[in-house]
Amino acid sequence: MTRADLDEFRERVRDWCRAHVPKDWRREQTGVSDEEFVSFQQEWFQELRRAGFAVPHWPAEWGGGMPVAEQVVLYQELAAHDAPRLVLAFVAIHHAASTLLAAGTDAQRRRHLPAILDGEIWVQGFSEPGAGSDLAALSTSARREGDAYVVNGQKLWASGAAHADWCLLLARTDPSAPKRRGISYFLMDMRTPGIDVRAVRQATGESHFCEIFLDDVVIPAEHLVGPENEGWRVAQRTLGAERGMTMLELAERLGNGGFRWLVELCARPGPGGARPLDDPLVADRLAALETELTGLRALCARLVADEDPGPADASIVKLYYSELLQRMTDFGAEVAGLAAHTALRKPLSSGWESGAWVLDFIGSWEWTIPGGTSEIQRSIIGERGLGLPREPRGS
Amino acid sequence: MTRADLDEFRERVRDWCRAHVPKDWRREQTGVSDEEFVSFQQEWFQELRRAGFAVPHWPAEWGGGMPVAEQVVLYQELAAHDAPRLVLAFVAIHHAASTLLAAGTDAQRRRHLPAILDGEIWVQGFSEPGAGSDLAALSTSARREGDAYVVNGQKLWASGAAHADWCLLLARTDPSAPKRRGISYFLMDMRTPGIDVRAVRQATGESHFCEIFLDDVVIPAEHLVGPENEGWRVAQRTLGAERGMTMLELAERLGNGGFRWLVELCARPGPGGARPLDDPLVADRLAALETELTGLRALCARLVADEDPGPADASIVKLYYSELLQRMTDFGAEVAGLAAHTALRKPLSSGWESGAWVLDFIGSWEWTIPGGTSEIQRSIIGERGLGLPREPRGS
Amino acid sequence: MPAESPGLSELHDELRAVARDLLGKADAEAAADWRSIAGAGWPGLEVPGAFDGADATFAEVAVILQEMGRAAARGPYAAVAVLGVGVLNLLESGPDRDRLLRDTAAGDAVPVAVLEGEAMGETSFRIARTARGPLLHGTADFVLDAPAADRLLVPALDPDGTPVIVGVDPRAAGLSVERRPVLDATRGFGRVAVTDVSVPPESVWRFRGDPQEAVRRLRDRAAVAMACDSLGLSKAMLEATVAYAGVREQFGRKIGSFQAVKHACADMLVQVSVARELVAAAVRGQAGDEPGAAVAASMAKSYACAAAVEVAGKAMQLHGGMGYTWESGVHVYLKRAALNRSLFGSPALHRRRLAERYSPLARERLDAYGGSERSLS
Amino acid sequence: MPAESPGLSELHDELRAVARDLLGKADAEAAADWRSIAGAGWPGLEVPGAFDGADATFAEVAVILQEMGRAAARGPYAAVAVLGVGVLNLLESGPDRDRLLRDTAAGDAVPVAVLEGEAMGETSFRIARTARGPLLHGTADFVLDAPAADRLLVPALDPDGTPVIVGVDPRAAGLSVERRPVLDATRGFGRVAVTDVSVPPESVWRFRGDPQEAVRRLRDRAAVAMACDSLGLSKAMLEATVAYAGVREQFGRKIGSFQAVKHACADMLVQVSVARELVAAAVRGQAGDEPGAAVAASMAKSYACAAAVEVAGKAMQLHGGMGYTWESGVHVYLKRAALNRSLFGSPALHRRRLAERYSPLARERLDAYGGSERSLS
Repeated sequence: MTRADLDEFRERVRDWCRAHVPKDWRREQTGVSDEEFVSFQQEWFQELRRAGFAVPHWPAEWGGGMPVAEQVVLYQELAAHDAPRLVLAFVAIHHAASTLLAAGTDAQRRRHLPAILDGEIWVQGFSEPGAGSDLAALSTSARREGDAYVVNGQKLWASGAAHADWCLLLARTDPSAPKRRGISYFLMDMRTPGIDVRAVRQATGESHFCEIFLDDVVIPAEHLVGPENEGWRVAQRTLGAERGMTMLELAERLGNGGFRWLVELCARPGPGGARPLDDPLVADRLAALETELTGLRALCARLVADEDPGPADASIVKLYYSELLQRMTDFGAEVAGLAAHTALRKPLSSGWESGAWVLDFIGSWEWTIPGGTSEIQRSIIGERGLGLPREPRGS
Repeated sequence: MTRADLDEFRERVRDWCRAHVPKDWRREQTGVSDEEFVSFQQEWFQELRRAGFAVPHWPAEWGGGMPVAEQVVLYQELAAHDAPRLVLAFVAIHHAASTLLAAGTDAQRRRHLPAILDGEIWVQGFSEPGAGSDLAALSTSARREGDAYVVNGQKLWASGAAHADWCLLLARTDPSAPKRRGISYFLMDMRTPGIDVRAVRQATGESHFCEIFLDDVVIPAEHLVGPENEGWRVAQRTLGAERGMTMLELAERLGNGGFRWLVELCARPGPGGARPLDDPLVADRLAALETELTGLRALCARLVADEDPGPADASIVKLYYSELLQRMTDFGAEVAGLAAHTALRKPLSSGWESGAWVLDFIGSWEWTIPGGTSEIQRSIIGERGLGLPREPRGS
Repeated sequence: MPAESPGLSELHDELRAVARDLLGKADAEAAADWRSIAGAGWPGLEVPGAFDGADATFAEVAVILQEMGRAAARGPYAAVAVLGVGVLNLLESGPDRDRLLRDTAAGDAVPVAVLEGEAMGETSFRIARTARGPLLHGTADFVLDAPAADRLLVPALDPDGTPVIVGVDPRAAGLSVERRPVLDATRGFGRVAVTDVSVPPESVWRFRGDPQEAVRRLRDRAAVAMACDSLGLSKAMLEATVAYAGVREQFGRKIGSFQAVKHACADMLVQVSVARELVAAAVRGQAGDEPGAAVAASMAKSYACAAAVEVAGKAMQLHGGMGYTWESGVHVYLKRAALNRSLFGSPALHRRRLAERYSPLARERLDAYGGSERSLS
Repeated sequence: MPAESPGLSELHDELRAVARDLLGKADAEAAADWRSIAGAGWPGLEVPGAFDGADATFAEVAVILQEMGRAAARGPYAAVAVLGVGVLNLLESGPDRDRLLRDTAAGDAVPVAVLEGEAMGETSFRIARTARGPLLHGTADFVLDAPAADRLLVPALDPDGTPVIVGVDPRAAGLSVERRPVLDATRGFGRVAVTDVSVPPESVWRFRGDPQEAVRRLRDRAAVAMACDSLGLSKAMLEATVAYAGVREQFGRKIGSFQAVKHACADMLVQVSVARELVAAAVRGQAGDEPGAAVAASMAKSYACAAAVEVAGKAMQLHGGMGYTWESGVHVYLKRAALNRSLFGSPALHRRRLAERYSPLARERLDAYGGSERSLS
């Protein structure tokens, strides 16, 4: 791909964004009902799909096939034009798809990939009350009975479970095997009897996370992904799908639109009448943040371009993004002052930096805790990235 | 003691300082020989002794007996008047004295305490190449032979050993006992045959730390402190003596004289002609540092006033002082710029903030590493101060 | 020296115990009943004995404020005891003012000072002489607990430009108190807008001393109150985190045995310890009206309120997923800490105040090198 | 996109390997012999082929600079290749300038640009018309490697106020180069003082393009060179620390198995990774003379040079007592890192440059909300 080709593609995406990004969606999506949110997300997904922008990272035969360099441009421009994020489809187009493509059967792929394009919503059922950072300690059980498995247990932190059609489920099929060896990976139809979904209210006041209670839920054996008891290895791919291009998209949003929100905030007169921007302390922090954001975006660009990334590169990006997001939203909250505390709701479908700075700051722990806490990431970086010795095991 | 008494005492110390603190000692003590440094220190010690200010923390019968509140005032005023520090006598008047007072025999006390007042210099022989943070892993051996012990091994980080008359020595008397149970505590005459002292050059270019090689060194049994194999417990007191009033003295120097050096630096025009102080970023950092220094001084004042301090209070003070010293000297180095790099030597007998900011910055690791690294202090604070569980042992 | 006299220390322990008990009983979703608070004597702590108050000092109020922070308590206590009573004590004696002090101590009045929560400049309220008599107008935003007040104490400039306090009924015609809901649901704010409210002479109260100085001292009180609250909430968060880390297991170990957790807790304790000393000094400054009171207030406000955000944030992190739930309540503390940080002067603003002292001092130091005995603090 | 073309990447790997070999052989107490450095072709990398140079770009120089930082190497390479050759390449062609370029590539000349190490303002050198003909005067402090130069390239204003370069022999009458010893013993600095040095017309060289712009670009090159050096030394410190933590045992365990050590190393790797990306972008900016070059230079300089001090400091801490010895050599890196941070613009100064861009952009953003497509970077 030549530079000229890419420039042309960029122009095409810009034109598309100008024509298709809904006007005023931030205002309109603040304080809406769940139903309105879901329908807005579904419409936007179909809009992107018609342009070929919904699943650019999928293989061509399933509706994707966009070169990596073009995907980068696409996400840069979507961020620059402050397009809504695909929040609801996220697990489906990334985690579910990558699992199916890497470890699913042909039948599973044919059943689900087109359905996802049509709007099938997925949820991830991994974490449990006793298995957070130590995910392999999960205890939800799946007992084989004839052609099916009977599942019992409880899942936590299942984002969007209330709207989900299907669930990526990890459950223990061999209780006697070592922790990581007895786990299997299932596709679970959320309409199966025995599933009870309860919303958990989060620190931000939102409730997109849910608990899933599983009481003798029957999953046909054909919904097993990969071999029985090999679920941990399959899950490693699913967890990996959170990185790479999705991190690039988030970094572009934080560094492009998000940083511009911040500069805009600083250019508005504060309660005393002075613009924060004219305060050298604020200007210095902005410059430091812009520098770090530029570093983050470049790290993401390298991660997606690199054919053979280092074993901890994804952890470096995840750790750095989450802590930079936290520092940046904290700074936004400080600069915005008391006014920021009156933003009681943030616009749905926005990025992690919505401009409701205090809420964004609190929401930033949704990045430093789940998906491997920052502490876990540092251990991964030290051990896999630098080859430092593991801790002696306590158990 | 009434407020008025204390105020009167303060006036007395001030008058004394005005009359006795040597003029221009900083300039004159920069780049001097070892001999000049030792003689300057001895003279200053005797000057303080004549005023009753050399060992105010000792019991009255040995020449001290100053109330704690007066000691606080004394160190505040010595710091405010930028008096030279008692660098050379430090181990003698603090570690050696507190060990002898707490665990020594009458004979040992009578032999050494007056001698210390007359200028006997002591060194601490605890650390070893294989026993730094893990001090209890020391391997220097002391074998009983008749009325004496024969010592073999190697000590590290013995500050001032080149000038020392006596050494506080930890050596292993029972190699078969658990780590902390087989250690004994000795007073070792540095003129004994078999002792070889070699200076180790430090990061700052100075060489006040030494290695001590011990080759069949004979220590009479009467120089054992406390029971055989109980040396670890005796040492805990000696280590403890580094805290309390000595930390208060250092905090007063850092927060009073040291901070004024820093403000003075910032009030001088820099290479571009502008005063750093007029830069709001510099002013903000100064205010933050002054705030932290005020907190540190108050923590130290509480530590010495508290009759029953918390089990980690000394560690909190040590950790906070060392890291604040490091941050403050780092900032000094940044503000002073290239000119600070041309200060190749710092004035001897000064505090840890001598005004040679780059050297002071590098020297600050002498606080974050020895006497329990910052990492060790955090573990102590977590375990003893907060009651958090210990790590599983690796060995 | 930070030590308190033993008698005082015991009194404070007792106050603290009562407060912890009373605030612990309150419903987390509602403020403790104002009757019980008044019954405990808290609003009247600084009210002179002549008006049935306790003749105590800010040091005792500070004990309650810390406990309010620790409990993330609701209700207008800080606005009344720190600002309301604070203003009244600075005024010349007079029948209305004296009666209001007495009613406040008894729990029968809830007077709140109309202090802008953020902008630290001059009051915007003015008394204008008009044909209809003297009229008050002006606005103030983010006035702490204005919606809960039954009397508003409005700092205003009288027609001669002298700062005075105007006692106004919140239901007066021309006055509106608009609620300003914030993320921290434990706090109440209002925007007070006054348009041509008539000001009878007996409602205009004059300061005893220098009015400018009085207003400055009021702002210092407000700042120290926030520092007390932030210190209390930091302590609560540290304790909760240590307790959680001592029971929660992952990877076959208590998470508190991991250095990543243990050392983070140690850093929290260091921050809390430093904040404790700075707040203690600031409280002494207020209680004794000492010369360094303003400096101590700015140090305590900037340090303790910034540290509380970090401590509460660390608490959320170390509680893991549990800390991010609404149910755990950690968010309540984080929001309150973030609010305290912005209220009554940001850390940067208070540091700017501190830094204003360096320039002349530095010159003095340069002029008389080596002889300076004055500590900066 | 950060990717390089494969051919270039291989060339860089080769350069790097040669550099590591050559610099590794050098005595730690002395600079690598200038003949071997010239023999490796490094001074002439950016010299045009017409003058026997390699016709390469700053990207290749940057590879050497990083390796110099990694080895904490001595000698005037940065001053010559970055500033000397950098200046010469910005000048109009002429017999003396062309000969000097050729001699530099061959290793026969060591030209150093007289750039003030700290103050980033205008040059203080002036050419005055006098009865004795044109005379040069002025001073510059902390001129990198001035004592090692056999030709000084002095940025000066000619009598018309136009910036020019004057080529001066350091032994000329009226010129002094006073050594400025610094704690970082691997570096050489001089204070260059010029009093009435006569300036023959053939020693006054003019810039090809806008002279102001040329001087600005020279300062950017200097800043990026420091960033490269700091990145290289950060990598060396991280590697040394990881190696040490993997063998040193305390409490019966390799210290690298403790989270306090492991997580600190992880943070170092994150900082090094971010610095690497920012430096790569800044080097591309210089090599391709791209429009965002100045911004990328300030980002790289401010981040990489501040990070290097933290990384080297952490290295000293994690090496424990060993790291504090002279013998371990960690101090060499810490001193070099601290020096790099102050040289050619502090982090704060470069951030101030970056921040100057926000004001107009913010206004544009406010005017045309939602439609902006320009990234700030």
